Amino acid sequence: MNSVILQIATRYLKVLFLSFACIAVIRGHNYPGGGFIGGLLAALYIVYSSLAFSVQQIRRQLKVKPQYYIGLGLLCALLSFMPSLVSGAPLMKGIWFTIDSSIIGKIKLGSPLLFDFGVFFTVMGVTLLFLFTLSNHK
Amino acid sequence: MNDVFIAALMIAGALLILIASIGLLRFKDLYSRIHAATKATSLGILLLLIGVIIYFKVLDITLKSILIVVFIYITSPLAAHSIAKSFRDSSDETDTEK
Amino acid sequence: MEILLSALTGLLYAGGVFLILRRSILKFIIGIIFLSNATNLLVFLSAGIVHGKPAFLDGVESDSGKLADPLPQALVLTAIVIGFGIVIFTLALKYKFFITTSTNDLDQLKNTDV
Amino acid sequence: MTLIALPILLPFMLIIVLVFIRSTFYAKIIGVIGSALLFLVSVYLLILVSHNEMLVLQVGGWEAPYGISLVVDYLSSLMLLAASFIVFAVSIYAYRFVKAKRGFSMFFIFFFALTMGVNGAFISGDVFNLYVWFEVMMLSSFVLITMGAKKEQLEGGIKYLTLNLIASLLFLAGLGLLYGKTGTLNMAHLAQILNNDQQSILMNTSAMLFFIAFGIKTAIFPLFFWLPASYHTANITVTSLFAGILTKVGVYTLIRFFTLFFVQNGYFWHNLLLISAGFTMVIGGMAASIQYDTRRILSYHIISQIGYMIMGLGIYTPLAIAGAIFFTIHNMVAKTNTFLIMGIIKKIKGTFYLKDLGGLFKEKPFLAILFVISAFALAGIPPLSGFFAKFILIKAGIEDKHYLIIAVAVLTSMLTLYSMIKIWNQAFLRVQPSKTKVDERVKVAVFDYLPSALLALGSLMLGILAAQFFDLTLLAAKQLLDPGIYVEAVLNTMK
Amino acid sequence: MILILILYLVLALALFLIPKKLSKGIPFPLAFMQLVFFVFFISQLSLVETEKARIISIEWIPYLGLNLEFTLDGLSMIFVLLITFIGFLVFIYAQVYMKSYAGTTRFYFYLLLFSGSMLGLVLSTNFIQLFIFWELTSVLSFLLISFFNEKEKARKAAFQSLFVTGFGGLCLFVAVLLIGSIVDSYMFSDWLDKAHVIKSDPRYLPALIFVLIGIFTKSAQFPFHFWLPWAMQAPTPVSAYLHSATMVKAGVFLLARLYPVLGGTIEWDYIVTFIGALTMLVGSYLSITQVDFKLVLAYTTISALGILTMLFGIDTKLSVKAALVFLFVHAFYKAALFMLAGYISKQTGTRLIPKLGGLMKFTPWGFVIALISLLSMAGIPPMLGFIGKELIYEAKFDSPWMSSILIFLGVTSNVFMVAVSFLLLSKVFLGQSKTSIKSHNTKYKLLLFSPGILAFLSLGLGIFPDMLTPIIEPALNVIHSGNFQIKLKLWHGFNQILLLSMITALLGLLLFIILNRYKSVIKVWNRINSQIFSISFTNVFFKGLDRFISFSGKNTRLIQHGYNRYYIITIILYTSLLLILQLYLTRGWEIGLTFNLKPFYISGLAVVIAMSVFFSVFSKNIIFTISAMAVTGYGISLIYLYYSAVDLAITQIIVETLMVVMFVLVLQGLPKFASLSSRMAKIRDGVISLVFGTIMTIVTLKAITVDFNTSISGYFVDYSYLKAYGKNVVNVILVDFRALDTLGEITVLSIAALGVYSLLNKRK
Amino acid sequence: MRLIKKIYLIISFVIYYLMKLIQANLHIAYDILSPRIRVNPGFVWISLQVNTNAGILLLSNLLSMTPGTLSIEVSPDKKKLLVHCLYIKNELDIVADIEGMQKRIIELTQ
Amino acid sequence: MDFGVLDLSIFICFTLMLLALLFAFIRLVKGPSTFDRIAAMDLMASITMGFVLIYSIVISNGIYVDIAIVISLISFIGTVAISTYLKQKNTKK
Ligand code: NA
Ligand code: NA
Repeated sequence: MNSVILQIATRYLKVLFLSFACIAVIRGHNYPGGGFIGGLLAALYIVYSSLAFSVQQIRRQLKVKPQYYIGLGLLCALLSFMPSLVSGAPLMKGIWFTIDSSIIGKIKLGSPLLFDFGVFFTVMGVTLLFLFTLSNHK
Repeated sequence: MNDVFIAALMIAGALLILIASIGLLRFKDLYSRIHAATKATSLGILLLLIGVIIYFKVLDITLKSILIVVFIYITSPLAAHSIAKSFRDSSDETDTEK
Repeated sequence: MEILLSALTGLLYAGGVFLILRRSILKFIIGIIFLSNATNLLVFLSAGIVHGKPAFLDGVESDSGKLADPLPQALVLTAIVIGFGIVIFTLALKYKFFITTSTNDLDQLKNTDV
Repeated sequence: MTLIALPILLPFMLIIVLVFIRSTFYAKIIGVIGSALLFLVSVYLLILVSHNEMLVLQVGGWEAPYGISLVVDYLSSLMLLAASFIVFAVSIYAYRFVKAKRGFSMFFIFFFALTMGVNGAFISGDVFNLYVWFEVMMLSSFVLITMGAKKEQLEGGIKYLTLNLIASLLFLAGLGLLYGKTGTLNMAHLAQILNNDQQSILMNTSAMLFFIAFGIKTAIFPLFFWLPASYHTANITVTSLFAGILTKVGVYTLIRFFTLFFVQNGYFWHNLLLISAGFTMVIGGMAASIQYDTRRILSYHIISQIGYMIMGLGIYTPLAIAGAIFFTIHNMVAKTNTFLIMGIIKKIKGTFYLKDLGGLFKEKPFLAILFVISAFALAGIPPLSGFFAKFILIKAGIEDKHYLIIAVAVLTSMLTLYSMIKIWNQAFLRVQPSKTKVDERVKVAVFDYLPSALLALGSLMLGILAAQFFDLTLLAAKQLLDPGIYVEAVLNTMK
Repeated sequence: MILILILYLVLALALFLIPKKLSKGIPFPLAFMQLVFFVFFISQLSLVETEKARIISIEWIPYLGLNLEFTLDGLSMIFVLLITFIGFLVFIYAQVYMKSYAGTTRFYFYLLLFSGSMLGLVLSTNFIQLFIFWELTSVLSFLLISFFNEKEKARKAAFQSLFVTGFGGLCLFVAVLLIGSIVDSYMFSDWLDKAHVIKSDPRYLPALIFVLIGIFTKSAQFPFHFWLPWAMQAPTPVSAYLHSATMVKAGVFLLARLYPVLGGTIEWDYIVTFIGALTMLVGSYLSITQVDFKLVLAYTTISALGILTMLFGIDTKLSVKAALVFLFVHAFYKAALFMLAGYISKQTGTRLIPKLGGLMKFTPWGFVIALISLLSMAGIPPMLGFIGKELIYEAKFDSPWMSSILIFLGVTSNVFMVAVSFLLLSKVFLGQSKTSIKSHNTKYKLLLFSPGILAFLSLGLGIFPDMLTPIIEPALNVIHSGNFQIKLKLWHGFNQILLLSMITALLGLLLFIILNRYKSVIKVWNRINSQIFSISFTNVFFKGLDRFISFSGKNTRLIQHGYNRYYIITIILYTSLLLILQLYLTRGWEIGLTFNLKPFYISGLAVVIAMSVFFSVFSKNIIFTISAMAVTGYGISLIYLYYSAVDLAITQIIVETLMVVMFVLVLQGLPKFASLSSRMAKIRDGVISLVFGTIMTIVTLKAITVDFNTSISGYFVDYSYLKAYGKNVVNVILVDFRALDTLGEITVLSIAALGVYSLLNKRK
Repeated sequence: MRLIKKIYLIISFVIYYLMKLIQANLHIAYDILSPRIRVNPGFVWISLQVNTNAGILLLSNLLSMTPGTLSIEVSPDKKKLLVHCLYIKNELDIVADIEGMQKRIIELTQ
Repeated sequence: MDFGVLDLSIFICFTLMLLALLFAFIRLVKGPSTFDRIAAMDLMASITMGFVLIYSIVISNGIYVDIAIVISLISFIGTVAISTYLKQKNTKK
């Protein structure tokens, strides 16, 4: 778009989008959200910035190739099965453990959360790859 | 009493949104339409959100509502701006199909 | 309400079918999106509809009878995301087709048969 | 029992590894080794099944109707075995092919995604999960079929995609209705509910939607258009893979659905299947007879032969279903091989067109032998595997007094014979037409023959060990015709 | 026995291991092997006489009734002896004959496999097993006919023979399965036990017809005879072996084998006799005007096969006896003549009779062989052929019906045979020599060995016919189950049969003289022939095939026309049709619902969505269409929201937005909407889509109103927090209860993205 | 101390802005609903005194959200802002109005 | 909450919102320029948000506010995207 206003706004939207995306993933198990929504939100931020600047510019700024996000996401999903395999439970059984720290309070962490992060990264990577390749052609 | 207050807020909000859409419909040129659509709507949503905050009276939702206000006041003008700018930049040869 | 929603689903199907029968590339894809929306709606509706009771639990206690069926929601969510991927791929494919052949007319596609 | 998930998880792991690997060389190595592992896994699964009757994994440890069940019975494991055998052979073939073209560096990712989808479809015991695997399979096949992005590939790809997309939408709709009717997605649970159910509109409508969706995937009449429009446009490696596997997944699901839970109202369904089968055979065979592009001949034959498989299901006796399974697996192996051979021929002669081919018998006698084995197997010439397949089916049909369809089947097999002889006479026997320019520099290495030889050996073994193999298919058929076994195994394993 | 069969296979495969240098010497050991087998079987002859049969059974696929069973009884013995003995001679012959060609290893491989298959065929008493061998012989015949694969004619001939015999094979197969379904077994013994059951079953007639089609194609009976003359494209040893002595007799063998099971009915008698007689006549008639030596032989073979068939149709002990004797008669003289034809064409470079003549001077031995064999063919004493003919006449006299017609036809046919024999003799061996033998090659001398032996047998057995009785008697006993004693004599005394023979010979001689003297006669005859038989069967066959293919072509173009839209229309219409059928069958239109619009805002929303669908469909502006699509998506998300699907609604909104963005990205490279369809097309499509939409409406309505009793969802709600520690049940389903779905889903997405990348990525 | 001042500034700004917002909204609402629409649109270039990004964004967005004004473009050197005004009867009034807002924003962001 | 002020007001609210939606839709259909359509689409997104907020009060469930967040966060991206496209398309000419 080549608009200064839009470009300036990216900086502030970044904080909002990414933090909200993370919140969506982490809270997703209990409240609306989850890996998909989080991943899509995160990707939408990049979509927006590439509209404000240009896709090429954003592509250059992004250090990691979108393919690797996809790989990372799939890997996370795969790794989330490992606890169940190691502990001899049926495959993909959610394994949970509780972190009991005095500062934050009780937090339940489990392999499904890792899985959700896998979804997050995959979805993000996928959307980015869509974005970059669909606008690559000119 | 509380209910009446909430009701008033909500009707006001909805009314503003309706007015915005009437503006969008009635105004003669694009800029004016954008003016109408953006502003009144945002205020309308703001009023609705105040109604929501008062209705639920929960911190969680209050925070969320404030977050929405912040979002709207960042994104809504950006949208309006981008339409207007795009229109202006291409107005030498305005896109008038049909 | 059920009749109206069914009719809406049917309309989405009809619109989708009409669009995928067009020769223009983009109309075709929009047709697919409509069909996909229609199907999602069909899946969603056929499980029975409950309004205003989203499947979020407050705590340990559960009241399964009152909440909306979460399973079709999950299914449709999955279907939406899959549909998204497929639509974008279709878009890319048709786009590639356009830049390779520089025609928008799907009827030009009749050389590979017979 | 985690092992059951390996046919899905192994390709998944391979995909992850391949995403991170940039070197085509390593990708190829991983591709071949991975496929070999997959093959070993499916062999092992078959052994396990022959000991335990049925293997069940409740994914995530969630009890049967609630979570997703992965089920491996005889049918599944046979299909898995055949598919992974083909995948293995094609991966070796692709080993050469990926080197040849640099644009195909991601080939193995999609290759394994396809495998993952196919395997998932074979072992899934859950209707929606099956849908997901179908989508995995479909999308990766979209990518594979358009790889290279030549004009005709895009054209074929678009038709392929369009019609398959409609299929998957109908699948989803049918699934929605099924859930709306029964409140469950687990196949065993569905069987339990629907087999006690008097026929209801919703069930029948949903069955109809599934029939059409799978019908499109399976390429039955009049839903097959996508196949002849696209198969011959893709790279021959891809076509071989598709020819062997894709439509057969459709056959698998038809068999699964119409033996496990859509068993009410059998008269209607079986007749519908038989009518479809008849038309599919004849039209496919007729269309094949006019073609001069070898790939098209073979593509139409896929359709024609799908008819036989569907016929087996339509006759619906243990023998007929065993025959359908036998036929399917025989066809997977032989059909893939004929395509691979056409690929080798293309490499040697630079063309797929019969009019420009010739002299191969003299030049490449070994190739000729490989072709004869597969082609004669397809034509049903004894004592090759195709003969037994047809024998079982026709026997079943005659015993159940389906004379009309048997007449059609028999006459159609003449068409198959005609086409195979046509290829044989023109490409192999006659003298190379002088106008064809053959690139003398092209060297065909022994390695190129390896996958084809492997498949030919498979074809031969199916013929030689027909008795043993038939026993397996019969076991599969008996298992299928007694849904109680399946229900029992899936719903009770946790107790 | 099985060992022998396996030996054939192993040896055949082993042929390829023999180094190139030695490959020329292959046939002698093989011929010797055949001889050994012949002797072995001869030694079994006494066993066959005493024990009736020697059976070996092996279980193979019992469920399918497919157990291997090899039986050496009187009937199979005859054929076994023929196969091994003529095989022995053919291999010796081929040693010399094939020397100059390339690919002889392949040739012997086929030939050896053929011998084995043929043996397997005649030894099989399981009919599926028999069919397997039957088809193998067809295939090997195909491979042998197309041995000179670079000649188009050879390929065409091979194809034709395989197509015709393959068709027959399938008919036979169906017949076997039909009978099998009657008696629930494919074993000969079971069929024999239940012969009366089979004959009284309604499936008998179709089974019989199919069996006979199989037999008639294999044994080149009218109207399937046309492949045989074409098959002469094969190397001469093949013609001698397959197409005169053995393979074509497989049909006759099967006729004999099945006679006790299927024979003896009116249907059998009439069909078999009639077709046989017709073939006999047609074959001999057509043979007269042929100019190619081998073709003359081919047509006379057809005639002989017709005789054999007819004899099994006449259905008396005498006729069967005659048939069995004639089997030998024909095998001996015909194989000899074929080999001789090969010898002559080797020596002279031609097989065309008009180009030959006066060969007697060059090959006196050849002449002697030809004389004996042709006399045998003409049925002149003291050749074995005479005995055969006598027996045939006797059988015809003895025929319970139509005997006079049969005799008339038989005499006519034999007159032709006699004339042909004399014609061959005079034109090839007597008179002026037209082509000098290019180089009187002594290396071909050996080619006369095999025909010589056969000619010697024709003569010797004619004089001492009783030597054949130990072979024929058991066979007759198998076919006509019983215990018969037969006597074969050269001299029967003066009776009507001898009279008939003499009339035949005289008429034949007369015909020969006319044809020889007046060249114009044969020309006229040829013209008449070409008028009457202008439709050559081969032409009909290939024309028919072409016709069929062009029909298929039209058909295919009609179905697979290339227009994607019409494919979609077909699929949608088919779906609609089936769904309507389904709704009709289950009275699906009855819906017990009243129309209401509560709550009004969702109704209003639905109306807006409907309108946006409408405009999206009919708009000509891309952006408008896309916005309307987005509005539709947003609207649907509100419906999800209203019906409690929060995560779903969010996802729908985000995806819709992303979709818009992606569209826009691509849009930059795409043209404007073009209005491409005609008005009519739009109306048609509109109707189709409305029909489909209506059906889906009804279906959806049904789905909403039908309620299941219990859903598995209750479990998720109950245990989502207790076991999976999550309050958002939908999310818990996605990442825990049904995580496998999600796994597949992210795979789909990844593949889509990587696919788009590989499709559009420029760097290639 | 500065914090308190900042909070004070923010609150006073919010109140100031809300007042303007409501006032302007009522104005436009009246305009929309009145039978004859009396608008007199036009463009005004404003010179920017705020020089922080945050300030520019805040200004332009707040201007956009206040009825009557809509920021169209910031010059690439971030010195000037193009505003579209619905009621351009008195250009100087509008410019002065915006100047006032700019001052408050500068106070706020420094 | 028994039938009272709130119920009535909600009825009124929804009526107003529906009318707004309808008007926006008319603008979407009428155009005339593509920019008008985008403006209408943008407004419709806001109306959707309004719907959600009112509905959250109707069923007194705070979870629905989350949806409003998402809409407020992303709905403008579509608008920006189309505007960008139009601008590029028109400047290209
Ligand atoms: Na806005
Ligand atoms: Na329902």
